[in-house]
Amino acid sequence: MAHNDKSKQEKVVFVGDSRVRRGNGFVTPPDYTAYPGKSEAFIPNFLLKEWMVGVVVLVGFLVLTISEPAPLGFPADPSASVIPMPDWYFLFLYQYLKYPYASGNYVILGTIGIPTVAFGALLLAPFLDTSKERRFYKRPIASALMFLSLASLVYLTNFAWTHYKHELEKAGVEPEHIQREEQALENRLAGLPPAGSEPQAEIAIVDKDDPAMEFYTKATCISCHGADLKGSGGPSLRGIGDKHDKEAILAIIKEGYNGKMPEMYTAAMNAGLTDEDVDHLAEWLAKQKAEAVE
Amino acid sequence: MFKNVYDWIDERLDITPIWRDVADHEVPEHVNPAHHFSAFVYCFGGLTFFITVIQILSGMFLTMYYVPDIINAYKSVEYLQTQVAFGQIVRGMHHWGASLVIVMMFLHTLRVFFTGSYKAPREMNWVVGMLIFFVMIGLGLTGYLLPWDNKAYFATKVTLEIANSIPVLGPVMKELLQGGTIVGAETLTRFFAIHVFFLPAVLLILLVGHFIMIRRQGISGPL
Amino acid sequence: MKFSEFEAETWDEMKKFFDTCLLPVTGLTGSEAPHEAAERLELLRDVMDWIESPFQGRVVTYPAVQYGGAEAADQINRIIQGVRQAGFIYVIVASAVEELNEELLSGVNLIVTPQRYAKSAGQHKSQNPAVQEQILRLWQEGK
Amino acid sequence: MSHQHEEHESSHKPPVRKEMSRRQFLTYTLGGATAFMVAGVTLPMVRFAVDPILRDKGEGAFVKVAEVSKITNEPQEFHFELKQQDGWYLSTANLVAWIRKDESGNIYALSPICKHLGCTVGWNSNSNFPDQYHCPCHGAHYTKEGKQLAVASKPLDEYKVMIKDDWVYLGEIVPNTIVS
Repeated sequence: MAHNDKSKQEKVVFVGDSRVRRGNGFVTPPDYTAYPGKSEAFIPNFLLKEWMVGVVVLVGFLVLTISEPAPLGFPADPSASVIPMPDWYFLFLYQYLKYPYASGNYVILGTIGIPTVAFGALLLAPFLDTSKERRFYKRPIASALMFLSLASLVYLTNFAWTHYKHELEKAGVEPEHIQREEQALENRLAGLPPAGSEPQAEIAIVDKDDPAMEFYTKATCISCHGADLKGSGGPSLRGIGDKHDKEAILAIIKEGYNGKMPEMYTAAMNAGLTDEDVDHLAEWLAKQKAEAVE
Repeated sequence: MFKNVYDWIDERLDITPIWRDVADHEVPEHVNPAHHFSAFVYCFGGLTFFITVIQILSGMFLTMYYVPDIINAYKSVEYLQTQVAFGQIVRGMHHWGASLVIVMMFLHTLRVFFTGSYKAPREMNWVVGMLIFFVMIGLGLTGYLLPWDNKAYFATKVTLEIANSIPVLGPVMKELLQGGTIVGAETLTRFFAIHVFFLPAVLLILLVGHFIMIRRQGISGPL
Repeated sequence: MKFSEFEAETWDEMKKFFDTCLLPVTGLTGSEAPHEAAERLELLRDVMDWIESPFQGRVVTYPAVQYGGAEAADQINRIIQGVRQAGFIYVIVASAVEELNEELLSGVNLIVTPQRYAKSAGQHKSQNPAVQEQILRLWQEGK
Repeated sequence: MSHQHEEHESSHKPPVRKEMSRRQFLTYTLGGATAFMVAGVTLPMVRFAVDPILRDKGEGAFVKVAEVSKITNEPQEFHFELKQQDGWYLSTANLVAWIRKDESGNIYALSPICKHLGCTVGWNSNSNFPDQYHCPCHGAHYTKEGKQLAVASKPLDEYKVMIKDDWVYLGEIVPNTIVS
């Protein structure tokens, strides 16, 4: 860029807008001059102090995001039985609405009455507390009201949270995001791909037209484990050979499995299967392995 | 290098008064933690703004992967959190940022209240501040539903039920927020639009107003 | 191609290429349990796959006749006459009902059932050389 | 121009270590703090945004089909399952390819989907069209390289081929490049 001579350059004149009153340079808010005190230049002195606080908060914040992953439960399912809990900053309202004089036939009081008065007062505080006095200990009414609402906030939130924890234990249910994290951990230990990557590749049925397929239908296993062994009601039997061997499967047919599955041996018998058929069925199920099919 | 570029621009646009006016103001003694540490309470406003910036940035980046429909919402959140590098960090920032910004804003509100800084001539600034408070709560409420997991679904159902119990306006408001008769596909896309476009727009306008007033009127004097 | 994949305008010029109609017959009696009905349909779907995937450019699959086995034979024959009037030269019936054979279904060119061709199923799901061969011979004779 | 002149002159005097003024120190630290805050916030986000280009492609799009040794001049039919992972969508396509080694030795794979109306073509499946791909539906036939000879208007599509430690990997289907 040619270094043109500065002097010849035409001086840029900033044309003021006639309607805008020309301000007298910087806006010097009256307060500072009234309080000479030890004031400090903002840039770079005070800004540096302020940003030291910013840096500390940022480090804490990032450590928090790294150590505590954001919770994620299971996909929304309207028929799921979940104890509904709003976010923590709504708990006080949530708990407050459970009280008799805030619900039932007093619901108007509960939803409009008191909250509107409370938040309305907070919104219009400068017009309600109009004295010149600013020190809180010299403004008993305003400060008392605020302390009262702070106390009730803390009490209601705490009460709602402990009640929720109590209900969880009573129902013996674990919050979903913890369940999901445990499952993800188990999957990772068992070496399965993490959830959300490829859903489990479909394990194919090993020799599909084996006569055992008829036993499987006759003995009514099909009604819980599905026509394609993918499970309907009962768990999927695809790749069951990886989990249980023949004897274990025979035992399961004879005695049932951890309380959920009843014993199916008698059902098989009166469906006309012989003991040898059931044995063959168990053997065929034991062959259902994930990598066996090539 | 920067000096010359700055001078070159300044000659043409006279930008110095603009940022001088914003940044070059004396910091009085009673708000300076260096003089008496109790003045640290004056930091909460700045921190709230800092975290709001983080929320807006992390929110924007999340929308690169998030899909606001009921089939894909959960899968997209699970995908971005488990498959994409730093996904867990960015979603964590947005999640924890949400709670932190409400805490900081609450502390800021308390500081202004107990130092009586809402007294004349700063009444308007307090009212704008409270409106910002409600907008932030609204952002929290709508944002909570977006991952579309069970906790979010049922919490929103409860909140809309509460809104429904308001005598005259209730059912109308509930139907409007739900975008229909049930909490479903319409609710999610509607909450997404409110959370990503409407409320942030209102928030930014209010924040600009809040900052202009604080610049114009300066910090309230010592107690 | 499925019947639903054709528009009115495109059908006129495609007509001369698609001269074979596949009519699935599920043969449900209604007394099946839900999963059994599902299983029957799945069985029939595999059979239809043998025909549909290799001959996608010449076979049109029509909506299935769900209920009625051997006793519905004359009704199925009327359907087959109807299909011929629609302009199809060859009609193949994919049926999950073993009893439906050539005597009962007079107007049909080929009947494909799981039992008849199960043995020759290729090791890949959509492949059955015997069925393909039958259809090729059917088309060659017809030419 | 005057600028260089001064520098030249001062180099004679012994270099005096300039003390850093308080203001300079504050500005530098302020710059450092700002840089940390900006980086601390935006770096994870930027990495999060550019992840698609840094993600290890791996040969997700390719799938191992057959050993190179098994490929002959005569086209052979190979069945394989191509898994495409698109975000959180997983699609598994059961595909068929006719793989062949041409005279100059490079390997190519054709897709058997007839370009006319989509029937599956067979190699050498019709006596009066020896050593050609023949479509059973309407008699379209193609040369060994997939060049269309009748009925069809375009040559047979081709699979992307990748040879890695003497295994043939097939990728997505692309229009024919051998014949043009």
